[in-house]
Amino acid sequence: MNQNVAIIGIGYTVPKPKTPEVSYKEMTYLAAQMAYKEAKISHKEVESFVSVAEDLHEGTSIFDEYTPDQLGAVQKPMHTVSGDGIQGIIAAALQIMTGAFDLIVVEGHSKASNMVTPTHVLNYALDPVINRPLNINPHYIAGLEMRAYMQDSKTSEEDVANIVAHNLTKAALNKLAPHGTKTSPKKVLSSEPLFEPIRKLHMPQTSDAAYVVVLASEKIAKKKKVKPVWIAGMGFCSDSPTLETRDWVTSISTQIAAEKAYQQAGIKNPAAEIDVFEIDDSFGYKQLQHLEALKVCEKGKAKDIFVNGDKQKLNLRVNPSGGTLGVGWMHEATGLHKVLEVVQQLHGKKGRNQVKKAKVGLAQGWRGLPTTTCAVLILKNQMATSGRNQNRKFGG
Amino acid sequence: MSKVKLPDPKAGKLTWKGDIPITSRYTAGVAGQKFFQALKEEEKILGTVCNKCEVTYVPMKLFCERCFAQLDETVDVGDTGKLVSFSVVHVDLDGKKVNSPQIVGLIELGNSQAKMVHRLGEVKPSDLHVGMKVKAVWEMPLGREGKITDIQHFKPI
Amino acid sequence: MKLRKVAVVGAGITKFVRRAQETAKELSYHATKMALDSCNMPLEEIDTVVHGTAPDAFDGVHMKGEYLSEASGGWRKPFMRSYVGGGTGVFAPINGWYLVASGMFDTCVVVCEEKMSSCQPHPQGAFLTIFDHTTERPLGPNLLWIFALEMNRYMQVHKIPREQIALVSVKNKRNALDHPSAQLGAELTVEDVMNSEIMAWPVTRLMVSPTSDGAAAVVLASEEVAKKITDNPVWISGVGWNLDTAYWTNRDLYYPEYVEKAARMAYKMAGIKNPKEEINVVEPYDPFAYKELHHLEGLLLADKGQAPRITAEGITARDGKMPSCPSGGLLGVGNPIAAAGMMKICELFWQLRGEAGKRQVKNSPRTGLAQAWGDLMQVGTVVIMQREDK
Amino acid sequence: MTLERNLPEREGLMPEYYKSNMKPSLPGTPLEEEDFKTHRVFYTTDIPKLQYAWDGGVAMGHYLKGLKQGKLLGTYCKKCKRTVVPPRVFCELCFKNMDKWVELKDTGTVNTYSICYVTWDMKKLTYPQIPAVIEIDGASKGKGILHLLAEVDPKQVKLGMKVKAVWKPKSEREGSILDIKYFKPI
Repeated sequence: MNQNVAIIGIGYTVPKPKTPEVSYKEMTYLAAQMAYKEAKISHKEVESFVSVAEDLHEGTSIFDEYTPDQLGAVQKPMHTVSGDGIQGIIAAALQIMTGAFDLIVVEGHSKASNMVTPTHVLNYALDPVINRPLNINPHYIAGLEMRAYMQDSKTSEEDVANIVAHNLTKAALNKLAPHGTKTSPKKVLSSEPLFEPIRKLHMPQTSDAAYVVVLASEKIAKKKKVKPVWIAGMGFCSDSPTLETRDWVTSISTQIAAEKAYQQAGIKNPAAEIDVFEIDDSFGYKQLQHLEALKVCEKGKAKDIFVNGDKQKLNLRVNPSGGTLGVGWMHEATGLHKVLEVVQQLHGKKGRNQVKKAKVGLAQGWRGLPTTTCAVLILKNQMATSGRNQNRKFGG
Repeated sequence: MSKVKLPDPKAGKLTWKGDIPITSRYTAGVAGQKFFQALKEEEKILGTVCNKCEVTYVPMKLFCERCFAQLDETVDVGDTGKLVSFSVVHVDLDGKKVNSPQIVGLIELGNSQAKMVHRLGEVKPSDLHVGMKVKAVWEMPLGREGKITDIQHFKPI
Repeated sequence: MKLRKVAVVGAGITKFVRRAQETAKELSYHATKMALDSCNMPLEEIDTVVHGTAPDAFDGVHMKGEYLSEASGGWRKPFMRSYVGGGTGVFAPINGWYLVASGMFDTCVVVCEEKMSSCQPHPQGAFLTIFDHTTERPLGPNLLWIFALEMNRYMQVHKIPREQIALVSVKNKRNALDHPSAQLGAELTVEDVMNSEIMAWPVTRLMVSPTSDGAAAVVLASEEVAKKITDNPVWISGVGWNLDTAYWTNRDLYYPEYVEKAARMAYKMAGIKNPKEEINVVEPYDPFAYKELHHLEGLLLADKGQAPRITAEGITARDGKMPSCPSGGLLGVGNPIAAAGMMKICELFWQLRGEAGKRQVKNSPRTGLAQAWGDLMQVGTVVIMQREDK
Repeated sequence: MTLERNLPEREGLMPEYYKSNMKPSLPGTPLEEEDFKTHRVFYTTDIPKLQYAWDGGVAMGHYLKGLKQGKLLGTYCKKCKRTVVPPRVFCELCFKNMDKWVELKDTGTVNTYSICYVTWDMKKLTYPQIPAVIEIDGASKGKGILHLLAEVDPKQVKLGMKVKAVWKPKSEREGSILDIKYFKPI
């Protein structure tokens, strides 16, 4: 019953800081039209739908109500995962792997610009008895974590600023990254202090966009005569959600999720075997934390890649898009954009941000503050999978 | 990939405003009841201990998240600790600049390795450092309500 | 195609109460722990955790799946929360089913929790925000509206007297007297139900399930693992779910087509050709009295407009041919939204194993069906469970 | 991943507390309102500030503008031969763009209704509200909107009853569903 699963179409609207011209339904409809066209499918063929959404990001309770129409999913199996988009893709892939489905669509969108009081919403995610009564802007959690990480890994504020500048500058070349701008570590360090050690330029800004991803079994992927990108490995995990008992230094959830994904994909040396990484880089330090958890480099060594460069040219292969800092924070859709970037890389369509001959890519998403949940997806294009049947089997 | 045309793309640009009008009331819970009782009446910070996993939970937790045992062994972890991390916050929940920065600390209590997040006070941001010893400053007994804010803040010793 | 078999091997539940002292985390913990203990399963042997819980506005925590993850056994594990409004309680085990059936995981604990009492001044307040923010919310709608509108349409199309609908409240609340979790078990008459306060005509107070705090959980396992855990696994033999359009004022509410589609999907998977004969015990979703009838019809267990008749004839009584809501349902046991759906899964597990004590149905059931419903009268979720043939 | 593990032999053990006849032992501690009022139990409260400004986009933008002008607008799908309200720019059934805007009448038929004695936050009402689904004339059969009925004895409301919108005066309209005060019988 272990099916191979492919992404056969991906549609999107270009991320923008504000999108008053379209409603969330209209935005999603546009992305769906694009995805179905690329996958050469009709909405009627789709057997199951998954959306990723969170009530209070939308301003609607049980938001799943409003998900089917704009996807053509009326009277179809559909459910909502309150997780990152990559978790949504995993949920769909697992449905296909049961053998009961061949074609599934995943949707995620962000209308972050419609939230008038985003920090109040974020605060409402904290433990109501233990943490919330302190009544302090909850971004302090990132401030605490950044300092704890820097302390443990002997990383300096300059090292983190370097990442932020690096990604924002790269993003300036990416048409899909509205927050890209040429900047320097110096500017980052002289930007307004907000949640020290976090400053204004460390903060991911928000964007609006919609993403629709079409997943298919091997049978359908071959029949449709489209360019599939194969899911080679996947994992998701949550560390303790409590501020009191979570690990403040290491992204344990990324580490566990990646172990599982690597095992499935048969990857032993991620830095060498994976060509392109699109990972979460919120606040700058997250990129370092996540790279180490992904075992791309040793603990405490991530900063060196971006200070001195390295033989493996990882500085060019990690977040060529400009990352979350450049593209924007899009709540549940944040991870879906990373998947889009990896798919475009594997199709060789990334223009000035293209990683040469990219065959294997990794997308990693984090659920954002105050969570400890991460998901990892490893994708391979046709070139990488010519001999794939030996090493690609999920499960037992 | 062709662009799909909508009937009249310039017609919209109208927003509708609204909110989620709820009030939330949270019980402290079964473990929390004992924790806040001790906080309020005895100036004590209590935790629960899982001996199997060697973890102390502060505030008291009913269960061990690792092995799922129900915890009944209580321990007083004391009201002093050391700073594991801290953040200096300059803006409030509305994004407005606060008059004087608020400091939040991640504090390891006593020898328990249990951590707690709370405000830091009576200290200048520039004097803070990781590893600094701190102690709880308690609200006057009559001002206490059985809430986490019965500790006003932690201050350096 | 032959699918990987998935069994329910353990179940746990808390009391359902109007307001619980336990925090949402503590409620989740108790149900999870009980489910694990019931099959003697240490947490370390659980591969993945699914949590089902409906709007965040109830518990009053944004991203409450994340908040509840460690309390459901999700510490450093793959943890997934999914929701389909009121249908969540029966969807969560479907989510667990596909995680295990995919072959990626062998064991899964599925937990559902709701703490509605956190929502003040009344949990109804949260329901205002399930309506469309632009076209409906300004009218100040409440949840009773949609139930009353749907019930009225159902009654009028089929010319069903309210007395026949009241019978469901009588049956379920009586059944609930035997349920250890029950919040509102009672011995009532049709007159009591009819004469209780009218909240939103045609709905009276005793036709409405209460708001509740509570949690329930099950442990799922793949075939190989299940057989090592118990001699008495209950197989998930069919699942189905279906979501209709959000434009609910564009549909005829007299019949839940989406429930029928979900049921057909589940029947097909379970190989059930004649549901009326093959389903021996059923737990349809009954947040309001008429909903049990509405759903029995959608599930094809009664002909359109005939569910009131089979109820009056006693077919759905606990000692009838096809007992319906032997647990006491949401009307009697209580309605902590997602946990109430999960309570139905737990009930089938106990009924099919013959462990339901005083609630045990008399027809020694082989196959059972649990169903939930939700959103804007829009979603149907169905699970069919079957005991091991001996 | 886990198939390699050997699970210990099970004894089919069933803990006493989950047997159905042992009512008192199930976890869950019921409280009364009194326990909060008297502060017998510790609790915290929070009134969160959860505010939004939703983009109406094309369909809602048009619809609300229409309401301000005293019109109810729908959209038409040529392929499905359907006129729907509330309007959307896509047909959710055949999944293509809607073909045109249609100005509907402000009259309609009661599809279903209720007589509700409580508000959304469960406050009692002296005069009940009568919410109804009203099929709008000019839209396809069965296509309605949610609104309120008034100027009618609740006992006289029936399915199939013809009703008409009562609009706010032009100067008071703001592009809102509330620009229609309610519907009343014709």
